[in-house]
Amino acid sequence: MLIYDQSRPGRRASAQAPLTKPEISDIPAGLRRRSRPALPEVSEMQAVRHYTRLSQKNFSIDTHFYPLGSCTMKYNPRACNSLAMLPGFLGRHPLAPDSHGQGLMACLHDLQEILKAVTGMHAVSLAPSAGAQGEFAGVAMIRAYHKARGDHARTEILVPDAAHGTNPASAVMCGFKVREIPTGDDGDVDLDALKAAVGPQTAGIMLTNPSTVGVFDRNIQAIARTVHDAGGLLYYDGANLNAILGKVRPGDMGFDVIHMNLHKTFSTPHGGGGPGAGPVGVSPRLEPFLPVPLVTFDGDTYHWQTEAERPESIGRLTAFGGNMGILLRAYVYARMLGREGMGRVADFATLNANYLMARLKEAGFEAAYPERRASHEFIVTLKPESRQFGVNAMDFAKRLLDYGYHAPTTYFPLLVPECLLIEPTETESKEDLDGFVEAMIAIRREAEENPDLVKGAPHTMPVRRLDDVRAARQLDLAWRPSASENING
Amino acid sequence: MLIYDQSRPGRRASAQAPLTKPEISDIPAGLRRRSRPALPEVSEMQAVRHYTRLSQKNFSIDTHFYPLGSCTMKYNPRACNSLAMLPGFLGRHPLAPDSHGQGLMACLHDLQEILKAVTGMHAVSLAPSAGAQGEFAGVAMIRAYHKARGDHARTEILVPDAAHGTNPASAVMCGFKVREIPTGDDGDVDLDALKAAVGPQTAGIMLTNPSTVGVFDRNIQAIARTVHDAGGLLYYDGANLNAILGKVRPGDMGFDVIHMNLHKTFSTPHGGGGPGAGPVGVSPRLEPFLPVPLVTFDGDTYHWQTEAERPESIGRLTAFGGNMGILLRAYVYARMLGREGMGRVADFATLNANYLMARLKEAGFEAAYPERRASHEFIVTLKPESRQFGVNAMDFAKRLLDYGYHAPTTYFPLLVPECLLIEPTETESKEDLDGFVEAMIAIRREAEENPDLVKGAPHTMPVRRLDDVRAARQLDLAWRPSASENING
Amino acid sequence: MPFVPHTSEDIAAMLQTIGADSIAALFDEIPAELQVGELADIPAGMSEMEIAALMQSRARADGQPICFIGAGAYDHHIPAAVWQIATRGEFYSAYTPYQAEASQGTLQVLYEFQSMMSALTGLDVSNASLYDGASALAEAVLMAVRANRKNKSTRILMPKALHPAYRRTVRSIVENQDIELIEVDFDPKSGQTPIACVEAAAGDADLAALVVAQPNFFGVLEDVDAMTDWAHARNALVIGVVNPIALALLSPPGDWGAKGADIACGEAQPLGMPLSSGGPYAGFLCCRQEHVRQLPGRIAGRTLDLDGKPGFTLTLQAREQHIRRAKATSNICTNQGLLVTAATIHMALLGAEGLERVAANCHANTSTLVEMLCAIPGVEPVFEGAVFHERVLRLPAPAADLLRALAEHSVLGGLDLSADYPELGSALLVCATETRTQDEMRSYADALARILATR
Amino acid sequence: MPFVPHTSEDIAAMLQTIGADSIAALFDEIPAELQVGELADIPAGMSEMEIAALMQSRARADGQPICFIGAGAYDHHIPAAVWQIATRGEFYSAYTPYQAEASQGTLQVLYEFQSMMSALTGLDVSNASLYDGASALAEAVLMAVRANRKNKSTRILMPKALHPAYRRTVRSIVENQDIELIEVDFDPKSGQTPIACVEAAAGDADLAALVVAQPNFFGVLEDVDAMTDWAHARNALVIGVVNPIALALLSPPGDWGAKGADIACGEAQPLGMPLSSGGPYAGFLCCRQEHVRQLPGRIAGRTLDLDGKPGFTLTLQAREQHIRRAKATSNICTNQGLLVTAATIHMALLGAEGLERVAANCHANTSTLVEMLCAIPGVEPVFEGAVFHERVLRLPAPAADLLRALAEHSVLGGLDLSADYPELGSALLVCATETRTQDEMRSYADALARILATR
Repeated sequence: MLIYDQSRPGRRASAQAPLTKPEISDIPAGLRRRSRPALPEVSEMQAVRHYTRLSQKNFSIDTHFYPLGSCTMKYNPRACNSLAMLPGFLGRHPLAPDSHGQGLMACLHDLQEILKAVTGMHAVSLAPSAGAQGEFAGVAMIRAYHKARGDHARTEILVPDAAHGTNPASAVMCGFKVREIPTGDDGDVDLDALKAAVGPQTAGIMLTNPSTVGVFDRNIQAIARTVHDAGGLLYYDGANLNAILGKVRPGDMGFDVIHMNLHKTFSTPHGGGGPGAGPVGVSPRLEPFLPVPLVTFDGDTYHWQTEAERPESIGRLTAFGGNMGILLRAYVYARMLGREGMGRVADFATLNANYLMARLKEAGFEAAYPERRASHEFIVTLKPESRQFGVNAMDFAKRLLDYGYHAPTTYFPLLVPECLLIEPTETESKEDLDGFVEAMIAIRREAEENPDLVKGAPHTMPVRRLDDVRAARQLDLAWRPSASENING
Repeated sequence: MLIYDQSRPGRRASAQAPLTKPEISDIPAGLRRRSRPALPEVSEMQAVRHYTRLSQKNFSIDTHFYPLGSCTMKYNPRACNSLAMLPGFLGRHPLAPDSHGQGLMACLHDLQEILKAVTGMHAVSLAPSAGAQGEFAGVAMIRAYHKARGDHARTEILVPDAAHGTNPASAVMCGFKVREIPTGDDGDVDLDALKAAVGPQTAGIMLTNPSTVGVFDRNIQAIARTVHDAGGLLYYDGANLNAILGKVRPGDMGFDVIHMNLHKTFSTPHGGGGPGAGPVGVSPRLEPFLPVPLVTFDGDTYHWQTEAERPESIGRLTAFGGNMGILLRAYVYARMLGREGMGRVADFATLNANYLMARLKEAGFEAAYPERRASHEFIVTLKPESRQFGVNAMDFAKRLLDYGYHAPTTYFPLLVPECLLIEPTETESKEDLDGFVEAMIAIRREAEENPDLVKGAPHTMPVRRLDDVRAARQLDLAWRPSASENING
Repeated sequence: MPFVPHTSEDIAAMLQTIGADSIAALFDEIPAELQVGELADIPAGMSEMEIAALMQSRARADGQPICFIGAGAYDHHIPAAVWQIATRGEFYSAYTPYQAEASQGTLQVLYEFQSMMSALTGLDVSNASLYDGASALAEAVLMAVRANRKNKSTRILMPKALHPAYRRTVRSIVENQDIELIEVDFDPKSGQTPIACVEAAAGDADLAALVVAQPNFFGVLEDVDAMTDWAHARNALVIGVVNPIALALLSPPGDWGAKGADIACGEAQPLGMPLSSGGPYAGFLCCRQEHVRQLPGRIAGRTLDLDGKPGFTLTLQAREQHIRRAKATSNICTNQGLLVTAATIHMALLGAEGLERVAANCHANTSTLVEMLCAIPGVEPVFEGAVFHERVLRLPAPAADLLRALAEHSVLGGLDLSADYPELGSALLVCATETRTQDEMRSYADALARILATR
Repeated sequence: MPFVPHTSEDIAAMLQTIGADSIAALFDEIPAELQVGELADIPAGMSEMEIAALMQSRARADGQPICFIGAGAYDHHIPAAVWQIATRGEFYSAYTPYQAEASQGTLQVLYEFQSMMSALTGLDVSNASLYDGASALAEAVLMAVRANRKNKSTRILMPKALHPAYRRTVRSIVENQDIELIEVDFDPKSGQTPIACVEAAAGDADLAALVVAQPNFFGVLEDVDAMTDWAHARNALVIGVVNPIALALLSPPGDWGAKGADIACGEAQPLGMPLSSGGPYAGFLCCRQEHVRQLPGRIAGRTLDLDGKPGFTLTLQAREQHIRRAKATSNICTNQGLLVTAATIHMALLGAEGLERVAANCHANTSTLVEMLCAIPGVEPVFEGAVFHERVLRLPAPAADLLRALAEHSVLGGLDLSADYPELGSALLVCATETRTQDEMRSYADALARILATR
């Protein structure tokens, strides 16, 4: 039932609006709205009940295990939420003077310092609103760097075939062409192919390490040398930073620019699809180009630097400079972890992944890179099950929902057929991992004995499998008074 | 699964406790604990996930319609929660000086004034923590009044047979004997029986008006005269105050003392069984006996009066004088209603009840008092259905759960067989009432066609009908390391 | 119309179904002369925005002074998760779990709470809460009178070193039932309640119960073993009044003396409830299995459903007012369900190790504070006994004056005992919980030193 | 170990299953010389209690001044229900709803949001959010270039009376894709962007789109009908930049001119998002049906399940980076789901009538404030055009100085325009939302009068 279905003309949550409605006489009639927008008219309780009940239809970290590869769905500490929502922080206008923001800026400056230290980068800007915007900023800085040097020939960004889709998309948004580099059979980037691809047209390479195939690229130093020698820069996609937090630093690996997904590694909530935060860190040569604003500290006062003070900056990415509330959450989390906690994140994320891989292998599932250590995630390919029982990775994924587990990432990376990319994170217990293995074994047994049960899954969710083709062909993207009758059950 | 089932020795939510544990050398070993208490050892995420998932097993106002007679399960505005939990209120120590509590006390004093105005009483104390404690306080004041006058013969409290169980229980806690007065066939108190019962032994009468049979006692003025003439006092049980808020005042009806259930009429949350608040209001002659503390205002400063300043007070009922956080919620609610909103509560609570009664009668259900106006609630007796189909009121109640409706109050009041006491409250919409009627009709059809379906209900809850006899005979009231194995599935 | 969903069409249709002309007609059974018009003394309605502004300014006015008062309510850290979960609509706006099948969440929480309280107190069973610690003691007293099968006495020994507000509350609640409360003096040197004083107060008559507070109001630790054994020897039951945080360190009532206390009660506020000017808090009440049918208040039990699956339900309801009416163990009905939910989540998050750390840090902080304060000339401990996380200090000037001066520095320096215990002179009860920092304690001591120096 | 549940038994058992000696061994594929030791520059871990104390003191330090700044972020009342529900774990900690069957809550919220935004803007379809209003405009610009089928121009007309931060953001995001941003001047008298200025800027070459801000940065209302018709006559698309609260009163982009705007975007912050120093907010982006495949960002659609029951799913994913990679409409991925949840609940609670009241009250308050301020000698409006809920005032002294003096009275008096629009002299953009009281406006005016009088 839609909120619109509970709407009746004249119904209102009347405590929520001002009690009076002044007459407006100074706005010309021609500029006024002629009819009321079709917004729902409901009581406060109806709204509360409707959205409370809708929420119960979701899986979430607070209710379910979520082994989503490359998404780092770990526990979001509740203190991060309440401390970021203190009235002093929530009430501050973005254009308020620095004097009314020293507390906030102290947190942001501290966070910049922590991120520098844990990534080994020289400087950090917190401005990007999410990973993809961080990628955009990073690549834009690479472009600005070459341009500032008068090196206009560098028109190409290298991207491994296992990369997240945002990598090529971000490169294109910065006006680059994308060249794909294949992944070798062992999961590492194909070094020979890379060597053949670099040249004077190479602006840089975008890499995730550990990569999305769930292994740490052992040749990272050779890769860095190859690209740097060709005059290109190295971009680090921080999506998998959770795997190496406090163990090895992108700056030490030779990266010139990185983004971090604070909603992954620093545990800010995914919120059903954001908000995230995608700070960027850079080596000294890229510092002038960092997006604004940046927080500086002169030992006494914090200050927000903007375009005027940073003339070479690639500029601003949002009107007011970032998802402050998310940065505060990440800051609280980082301080609770502290220096010793950072490394433990990687330790236990990696322990959980390797344990889960070992258990699934033991149970007869096929790991994509069985000879490698798992990083914080690993790939299982269900090609054998698909061939034998006609039950594919998506069927397994949907059936897992019935067992109370969110599906792993499915059909990504594209280079492994029928794959599940599994990332348990450090916050899950051994019992939960064991439960997941039991469910996988049970589903394989079902696939063998009753494949239709699995192919028809899920059976216990609020809806059964949805018709995506119909969704895309018979577009129904907004409720309308008339259209509603057709489909609403 | 119990939280204990997730417990493992050494597991901890380590951000929650101090990082260090100082050695204690100045407490003699003989007074120290010898072994650790068996508390669960879980991670923070495990606790969050466990209690979040448990919460989802509940019905609640935020998720379901709850037509629970005499319980006034109406919408609890969310602002009441957040404004009562402002840090300045939450952080105040109960023994902090008045100078650090003027804001709180202003709210409490305002609330006292509002409650006086809406009930027509002369003075109000907010001290009682719930309705039953309000009843205790009220009856204790009646006792104190007679005692202060040297009238020691008054040992009896009159209570109608339809009264809430707390009425006789409270009277007994105050050292009185209880005499029951029958209800007449029309739902009003049997006036002749009352006249016969009063005498020099009568300390007072405890009445709900409208009563728990869902009608307003038309003879209230005659009752008041009868009891007063006999030297007794009138106690008003405010459980049903929602029915008459802003329409008629207990003070005007002749009551000497009343309690109010703020968690009913003033919409503070029921919280799965409290906290409530049960302020008492009195006529002038009972004012000296009010429980402490009371908030006074001299035009400049608010002040908490305690025993020292109120020597005739019946005293204090809790260590620190009341459920302040609940009083603040009720205050916020009362201010949002305002003078015009109070009467609307009764208007629409009554409209909803009469509409629902009319619809159910129309559908062939038997109202207990079909010739009377419903107050904010009414009784349906399922005696016909029980006789015809062998499906009783409890079966209907349980089957309603499957239809997404909380059961009405069942088998209360005791004087109507197979009864459902139904109170829709003013915050439910016509559509929800209609849905409830449809469900009742559907269940009666099921009772006719497939009685076992109804008798075996509920079928869609986390558990099916529970064995209460086993619960009382094979007491299992606490998890223990060994006992747990026996029953846990 | 705030919180009313009716449209004018709804109203018309509903009145038609009822067969009434107007809403006013629905009140036609109420004598006309009783009906009221406008409630002139009540202010007009406010929007949420307006009341929010008012409440925020009032809350700000109360400030956030640094608190060194304990005395039965303690400023502990509360994990953010506790209230974020407890205020979820499904807990916050649920009714008492009488319909068990639709209330398994609340019922299981109650069962887990009972399990945890039973573990902390070392007693077999717990109820699912009472209003607060003081009223829980009143119920414990009434319960002891009912439960004592060795005599029919209504005499209860209550130490004077028990919280004065508890003593007053007990008196208010039990005095109409002919219970005799006998005060037991304390030793002015140790602050303890020695057996000699207990015997002096008891005389030779039968006793229903002896109340033992551990720690007592002064923070002082009583010789609970001796008191328990003495009471049992006199056929009196033992009611322990305990602080649940202290129980992480101290011997639980179930272990006192040779046979253990019979009943334990106390204030659950330290388990995740904000100070909140005194409430809502929650009382707990535990006892040996043999007395379970005398326990007042709600009790959740584990049982099986029709399919043999475990589930939870309120049990032993035959003790309660809604079944037993005038013969119930108490009139208690709605009490502190939501607080119990918070306490349960709090204990799950802290665990035994966490509670122990909280207790040890509070105790150490109070020791540090006492040391700092006693370094000021004229300030000294009143009692020499061992304490838990609270201590009484004697001051060289009237406590009330000093507290007033400290409050101007936003320091609440402790509780002035002169009204309740004039015999102690200018005495102050101080407490520094785990939330107090070294800096805060230092600034309290500095401020007091300055104030005393300039007098 | 905060947030890690492993016991030492777990670790040993897990390592054994893996066949590794230690956790460190799991990192043996990482070149030894790259592995780091202690991160000395990061402070030691804190407990929740400690970080809470730190954050509380920092939040308090920022104070709660009375805010008369608007300029793209507005201090509106937010119903308490909005964030109490939005922060429920099931919304707060859920992932992007790629697994539709386990995410019907979030998906239906997105669908309802799209429905509401489509209703407000008068356009056919809406996406499910972008980062903020400014980046939404950048995406709208890129989208317009792709969507304009009448020409292949990359020239975009941008009014100078558009928010300066929006203009800067658009430049940062689109400049690497050879988009030409052409600035259109405003009329110094009216503050509007007249057709004459548009034509002067446009020249004769093809245009991809004209950006129309309603109201513009100065609060001034543009002649949107004329601008829209002009652009369409030149085969340019029209991108409306609108304030959702204003849309409760003003003609929606879908109704502008003869054919309506093609695209509308803006900042959803006024719909239930706290000021929060600038974020997280959410951008919205709506368009006519014909352009739907050029929309960037996530879109939820309603469809049927295997049983023919309605349900919701992300649709048109072929536009997005995770499918189309380098050929996607944008690189956008995670953006502002939780804010959309809040906005949806907010709009459901306010409804059209509520939003209209908010808009009317803001507008009336700003009028009152402007009247009070303009009663001070030397203070006067800069523009004569009609406005919505914001106005530019000329001051008789440098705005920066006056704002600094006002800030000492805890009044944030508005936004100094001198850096961005030096041609306006000492100009201040002021706004008083519905949350500002008469008293607050009075005290602002009194303080300004005093400050000016004593200069």
